[in-house]
Amino acid sequence: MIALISRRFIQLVLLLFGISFLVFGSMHLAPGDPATIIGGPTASDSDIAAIRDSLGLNDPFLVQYWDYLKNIFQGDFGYSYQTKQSVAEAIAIRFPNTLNLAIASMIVAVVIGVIAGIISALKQNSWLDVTSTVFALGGISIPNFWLGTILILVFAVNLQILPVGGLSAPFWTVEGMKQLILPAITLGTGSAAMIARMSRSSMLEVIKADYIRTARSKGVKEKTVIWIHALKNSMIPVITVIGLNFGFLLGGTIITEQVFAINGVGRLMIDAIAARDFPMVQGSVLLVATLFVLVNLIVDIVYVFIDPRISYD
Amino acid sequence: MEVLEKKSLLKLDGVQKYFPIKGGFLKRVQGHVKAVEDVSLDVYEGESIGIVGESGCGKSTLGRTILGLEDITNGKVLYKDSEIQSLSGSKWKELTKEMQMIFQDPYASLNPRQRIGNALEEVFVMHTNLSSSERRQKVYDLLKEVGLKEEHYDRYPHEFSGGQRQRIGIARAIALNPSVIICDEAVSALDVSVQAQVLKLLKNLQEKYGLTYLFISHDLGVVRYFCDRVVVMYLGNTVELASSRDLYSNPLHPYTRALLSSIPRPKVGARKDRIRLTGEIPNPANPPSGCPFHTRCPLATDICKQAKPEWREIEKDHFVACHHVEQEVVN
Amino acid sequence: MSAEAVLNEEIQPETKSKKEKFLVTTFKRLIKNKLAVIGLVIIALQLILAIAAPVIATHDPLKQALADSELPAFSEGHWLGTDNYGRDIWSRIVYGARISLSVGLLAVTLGLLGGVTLGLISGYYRRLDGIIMRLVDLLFAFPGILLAMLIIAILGTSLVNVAIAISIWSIPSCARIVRGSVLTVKKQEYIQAMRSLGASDFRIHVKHILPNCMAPIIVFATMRMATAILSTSALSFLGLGAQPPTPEWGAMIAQGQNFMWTSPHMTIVPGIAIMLIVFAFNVVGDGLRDALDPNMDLNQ
Amino acid sequence: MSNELLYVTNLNTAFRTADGELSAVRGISFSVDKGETLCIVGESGCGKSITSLSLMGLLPSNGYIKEGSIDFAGRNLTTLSKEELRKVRGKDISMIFQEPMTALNPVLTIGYQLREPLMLHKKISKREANKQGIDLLKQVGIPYPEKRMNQYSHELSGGMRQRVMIAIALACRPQLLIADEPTTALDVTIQAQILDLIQDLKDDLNMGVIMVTHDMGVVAEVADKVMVMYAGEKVEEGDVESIFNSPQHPYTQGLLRSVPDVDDPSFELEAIPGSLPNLNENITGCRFHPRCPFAMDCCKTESPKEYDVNGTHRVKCWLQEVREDGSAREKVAT
Amino acid sequence: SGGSDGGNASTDVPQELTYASTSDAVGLSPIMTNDSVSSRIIEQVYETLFTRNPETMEVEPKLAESYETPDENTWVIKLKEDIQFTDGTPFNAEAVKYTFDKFRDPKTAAPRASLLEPISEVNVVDEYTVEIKTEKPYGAMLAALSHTNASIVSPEADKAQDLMKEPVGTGPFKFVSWTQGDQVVLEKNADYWQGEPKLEKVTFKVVPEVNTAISMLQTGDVQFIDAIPSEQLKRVESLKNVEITKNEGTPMYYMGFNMNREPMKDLEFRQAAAYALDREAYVKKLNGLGVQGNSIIGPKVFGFDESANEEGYSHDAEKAKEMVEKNGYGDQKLTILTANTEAYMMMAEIAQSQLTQAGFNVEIESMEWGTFLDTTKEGNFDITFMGWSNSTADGSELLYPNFHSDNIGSSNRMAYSNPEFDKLVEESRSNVDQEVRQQKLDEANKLLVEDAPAVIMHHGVVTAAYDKSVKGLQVDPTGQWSLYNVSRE
Ligand SMILES: Nc1ncnc2c1ncn2[C@@H]1O[C@H](COP(=O)(O)OP(=O)(O)OP(=O)(O)O)[C@@H](O)[C@H]1O
Ligand SMILES: Nc1ncnc2c1ncn2[C@@H]1O[C@H](COP(=O)(O)OP(=O)(O)OP(=O)(O)O)[C@@H](O)[C@H]1O
Ligand SMILES: [Mg+2]
Ligand SMILES: [Mg+2]
Repeated sequence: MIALISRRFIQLVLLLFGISFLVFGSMHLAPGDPATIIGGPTASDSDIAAIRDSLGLNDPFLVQYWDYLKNIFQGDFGYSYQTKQSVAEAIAIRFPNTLNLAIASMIVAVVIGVIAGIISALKQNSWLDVTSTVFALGGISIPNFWLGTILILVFAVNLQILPVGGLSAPFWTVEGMKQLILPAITLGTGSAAMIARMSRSSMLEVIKADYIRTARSKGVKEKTVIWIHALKNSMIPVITVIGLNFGFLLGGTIITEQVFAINGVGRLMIDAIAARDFPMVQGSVLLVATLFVLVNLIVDIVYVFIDPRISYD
Repeated sequence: MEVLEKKSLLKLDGVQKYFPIKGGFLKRVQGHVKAVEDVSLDVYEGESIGIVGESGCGKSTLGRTILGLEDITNGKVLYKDSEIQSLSGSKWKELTKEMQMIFQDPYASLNPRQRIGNALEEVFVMHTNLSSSERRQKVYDLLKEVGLKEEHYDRYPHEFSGGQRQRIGIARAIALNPSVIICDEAVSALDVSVQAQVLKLLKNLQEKYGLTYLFISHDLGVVRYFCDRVVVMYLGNTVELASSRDLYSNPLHPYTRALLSSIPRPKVGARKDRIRLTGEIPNPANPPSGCPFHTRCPLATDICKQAKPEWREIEKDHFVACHHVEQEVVN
Repeated sequence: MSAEAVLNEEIQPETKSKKEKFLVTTFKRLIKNKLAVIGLVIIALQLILAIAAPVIATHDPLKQALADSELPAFSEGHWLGTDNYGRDIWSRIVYGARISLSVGLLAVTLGLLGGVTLGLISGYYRRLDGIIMRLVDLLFAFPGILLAMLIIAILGTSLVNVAIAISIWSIPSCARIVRGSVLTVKKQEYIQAMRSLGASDFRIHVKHILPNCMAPIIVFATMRMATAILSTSALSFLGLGAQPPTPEWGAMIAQGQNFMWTSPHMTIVPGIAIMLIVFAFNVVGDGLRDALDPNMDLNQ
Repeated sequence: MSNELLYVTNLNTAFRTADGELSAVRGISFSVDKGETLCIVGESGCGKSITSLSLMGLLPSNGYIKEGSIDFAGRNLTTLSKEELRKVRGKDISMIFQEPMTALNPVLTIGYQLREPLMLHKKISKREANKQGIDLLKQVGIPYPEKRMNQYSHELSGGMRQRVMIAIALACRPQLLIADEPTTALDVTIQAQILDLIQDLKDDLNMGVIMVTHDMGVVAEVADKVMVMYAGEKVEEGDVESIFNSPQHPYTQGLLRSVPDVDDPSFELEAIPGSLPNLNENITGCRFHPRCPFAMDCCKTESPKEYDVNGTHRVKCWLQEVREDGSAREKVAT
Repeated sequence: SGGSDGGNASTDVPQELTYASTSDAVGLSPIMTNDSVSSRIIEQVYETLFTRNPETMEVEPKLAESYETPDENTWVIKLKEDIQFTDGTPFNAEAVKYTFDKFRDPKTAAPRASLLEPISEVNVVDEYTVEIKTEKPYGAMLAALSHTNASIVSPEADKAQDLMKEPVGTGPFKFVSWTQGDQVVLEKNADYWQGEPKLEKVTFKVVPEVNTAISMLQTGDVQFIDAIPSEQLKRVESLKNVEITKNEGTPMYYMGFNMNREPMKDLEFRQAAAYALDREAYVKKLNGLGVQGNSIIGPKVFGFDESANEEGYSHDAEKAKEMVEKNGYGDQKLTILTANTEAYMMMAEIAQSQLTQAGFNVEIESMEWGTFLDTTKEGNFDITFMGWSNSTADGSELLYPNFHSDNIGSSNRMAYSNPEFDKLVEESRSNVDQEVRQQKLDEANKLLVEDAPAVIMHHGVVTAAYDKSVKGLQVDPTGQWSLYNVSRE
């Protein structure tokens, strides 16, 4: 296990190199020039030239990349082309919000998803199953924008029991929780849908197994049969999906952040890409990549605890 | 059935297989189960060699290790003078054509989503160029040979009884006429009549093709009937090896004796007094020093606790690892 | 020569009949599932819509009528209403089915091909696992829009490229889901048994591991349809793929979002279309999963 | 109060399959008394396991009891609700399954699976259950049970798994134990130990045992009564001496002849020719007749009646009739 | 004065105001930014030398006291005395020179550097007098100096800190805090030279989604939003607690032709396209948030003359069809390149449909903003849509960058080149006599309308929606507003 973890960290470093290079390269390859965007349509040629120069964009590509790497080794993730803010600081401001939101919506997703999935599986093809299927599909086919706006309309505007948006209070306060509820539901439904469908299907895979019969032969309550004997065996794909979704959420979710005016990483990244704000894009991509590797590491470790037959060495 | 020219087909040289024990929060390796400690053995072409021993003494692990399904910890397995563990790709495929295994757990060794007809046919798909109708015919023949029917072709493994599944495993192993078959409890789930039928089949194949069997079994009656030689294992070690005639009439190792005395006889009231093994059952993760059997041996003395007995040829072709054999023989 | 030919002739019907038999029994099992039948019917209907669009549509889907814009559903002449440019929504839905269905299917198929392959390899070969999974992490972390922009820059804008872009987004998820299942399945005894029978790795993967990982793959693929159709709109907004005024469901929803307050039907109608198709694929997927699961008793 | 524990009448179990309905068990009746061991023997695939599973109410999803009643301690198990049946299982009736690898949960520790019935039915604490679990493992002869409690089934040898299954089944000291080939993977010393253990429990608790086995040695050692099954039907039943000493049905006779003899090195195996018919095969008359060396015309057309050999020994074979009047011997086919 | 009347009534309402914008400010330095959100905040914190009266559209002095132009290339500006920046630095000629020099320094790379580009030198004459020299006469000087980007910054503060993060100006409000991506908080400048403002605290909140901002306006989380999209207008109008202002504004939106490509080079093509466009129908779709007209220079922009609307080519479907048929314009497939923002997409969709009806063969190609800027700059388009906010409200500042041949390859995306027109624009820029400038601009405007390298889609209407408790808010035609006179009741 320790070997696994240390191996992962080495891989992570390599990955970060690789991805920073790729992102750097593709930002240069993609159309659009940061200077033109900063200058806007009003800017004259000389304005833009001056901006380009001040951003160091006239250096050859590899020189720029090398400079970037050098700075990173000194712990300096650069400064935004546009706002001149420190990238590290900009991310530090937003990441806690994203993390809050990701955790809250994952809780929503896992609780709803797993329960709905299991009920579906147990009552396969019953009206309960069909209902939960329809809800799950609704969850994945309704765009977050729509759902979020409707939720705001109902709970914030009409009933006035929850705030419209923002995420200013820490999540452990009542205010913070109130602020999180709607966005968490909005975001959670998609994941919940996937988790529900996944749980249902893997539950159906294992429920016919011989060891389930053994459990029943012991007189174990049906609930225990499901929640312990079957669930653990069916968890691998579900855990994978949970990990995946959590990873995605940690990377920031543009639409929900926008609808609920949450100051998160997703918006930061999208704005940065729109503005061709290379250092900012780089910074956020590196963050997201690191998070992904960490989440996947955790998922891989969880696998071992779920299924003792799995080993990585 | 004297073997005139003994040609060693399969040679086990100090085979050892340890499994790591993981535990604790980080699942760190905390020790090793010494499933197979030290097994050296020559298997001659065309013979059936029985492997018997206490449950958990490493028989299946030995079988799987021979076939390369487990990484070997130490030692070598030579098949026709080439080391199995280092085979790769096409060589490996060649080998599997010649060496097959019947798994102890037939249910687990069948793909639950494959009809058994397809499972059997697949063997021919992989190793022969038979046309599909020929293959199908072969499968029907195989099914018949192990006492199943053509109608079973389209069924899935879960639709069979335990014994039927075991026969599917046997059919799959003999499909290609291999030279060596490792039978791990191959007939344990069969009723005596079908068992007799299957054993006869195996014997016939042996006579026809000079097959070699490694026959792991707990049924000492079957072993006696089926095998030319028998190895007795205890806690990952071989403790006695002899021709079945010798072994059954003149068991030397105290464990072998205990074993033979415990065979239930199929006669009502025929129950003999058996040798009851008392004392501590040793832990394969931490085997006792000296003779592995000393904790339960009725003859154990101090020397047994200290020195591991040598593997000695006491009589011709009768090997045993025990400090007290001579003394016994003399008595 | 002739003998061979005869032989071949004999073989072919056999093989065919075997495959056919498998398909037929699977299909028979499938249509025992009422929901799956409903799903099949929905898919068939949508396909008919897509193919016969010119016949079924009541209006030119591109024809604007600014004066008649934002008519609600069940208006005269426009039973599903009109959009903000006065275009007939029913006709747009009908024509939109073509693009949305084909992009959705193509994207999911491509994504599955990539994802399943990577997942299988990575799950089975310990040595490649690290590399492939980090590659997958890289794909995950790589911003989607940037990718789309690159695709436009390098490959240009076409519907196939939309499908490619979307499929690249599905590859990492798919790969991880498959890998997770492979990790469990490969430790099963029957996989070892296949190895001992001399099965090639390819055979083990495709015939033995894959069928036993099918359940999560089916779920993933059928759910992904929704995401794929919805994300088409984001891409056409970037200039990749179907451009306005071409009707396409995802874009219709995106456009309607600005009119949620005044003309909610502009989003609800295409939303329902997507939901129906995703529902259909899901229940058919469920049915297929059951039909492929020999352990499943369909008669009870 | 009667001594009767289990009374099965006319049990019919069938499967739904692609080829239609298949009858696996056809009208079997038998009984088990307290403190009695019934051994079921019969050809592989003849329906022994399905009979056992029917008793437990744990048939595969496509199997169902078509007919018959199962009276256990005064209750008809076939009419109990799921919840009531659950309460009986594990506590009053428990079962050792035939294939221990697939019957044990691969992702739960041995300890968990063993503690579970103890905590559930005996309402004891986890720690206590752990202690008793270790004791149980010791009783079934597993070395270092403390360690094994934390292991998973794939880390055990075949015989160990089987012993774990046995320990689980015995955990709650059931009134009725159904053991489906419980000792196939065990070496004889441990087998003897296990059989002794079951014998002791039987004596202590007056437990009834149904044991499915192929090992005639085991039958001879433990059985009070033996039931011989063939192709889903009961063909012969009787006390153990009577069956071993004077088997009546040609199938039983064939079976006993096939047992390899350890004590006789020159022994040659003799198998019953032919094979078990398919479940859906429509055989008129006696289901054994195609393989029976003594088959007569009536065997082909009419199902044999059940004949009483002596008070406890019953057999279903037309030969009985022949024997009774002693005249038709010549009719015996070759 | 005005504020003190409301003083009594407003006791229970906190004098605080929250404004929502859809994006965050890029920064809070007038020198380093060029976006509207930043300028909204900068407008409250800093001040310019001159300002344009929102009603009369006349330029009036603000921090300046008066000015004179001794010669065409020299502007001598007298400054108001006794004004201090909020950090205590005195406002004087030094500060003005510092600001402008910094602004013009290529090393600074100010995004709006072109604004003061004609200036060659800034000299301190005395404590309160600066002299600005230009190479060529610069007619739009006062308009440029009233642009938010020409606000005067505190030199001390600029040296000590990053004005992008912590702005210091002379304005009615001073900076309190900025949470990036979330909000900027200002408080009143109690020492403001015109007397302290009524609002105690102002928050500029980022609410990226207009729908959400409107919901917040409805619930009272936000009191003020502006630039309402036309699709949302109905909803805002339905809110009971909300007041809406709509004023004709300076922004203009046009369809531009690539003058380097066939057949757009062809005047007849452009005429046909203009005839094909039913701009009346289009403007109606804007729900009153647009003004129709043919004049390129809008009614609120210096240089506009009503008569220009009479020129040009109004909707005439028949004529368009005829011309298309005659010239075979439908044979060639052309693309309408558009940025993927709502407003432009709408223009593109409607225009595409109308052009198609007239027989043109046009397709839409949408692009993300950054790519769009690049692509149009490189001239890779046939027809496109663009807009100009005219924040100086001066016609020269519209015609020169967008249509003058000097700017081909940058802001003159259509590559329009007409020497006669160039000359008129140059004259309008280089003349300091406003009468003459008006004259020249009108001529240039009409010429442009005739030549139709661009067809006006609509002139903007600036909007604001605010809670009924908000009083005294006035929105400039440029879309700017000052909160100085605003109070809550
Ligand atoms: N799920 C099923 N569907 C259809 N047929 C089945 C199913 N399970 C078992 N069978 C059939 O039922 C018959 C009886 O099976 P059962 O398991 O009771 O045999 P058994 O007597 O226990 O045999 P063995 O000694 O080999 O275990 C067999 O012929 C088997 O093929
Ligand atoms: N994967 C594994 N991990 C850890 N320990 C294992 C593993 N496989 C086997 N063992 C241990 O190795 C020892 C030998 O097991 P093996 O299966 O070879 O026994 P066996 O002789 O075949 O017994 P049986 O007759 O009961 O089948 C046992 O102690 C078992 O617990
Ligand atoms: Mg074994
Ligand atoms: Mg059985």
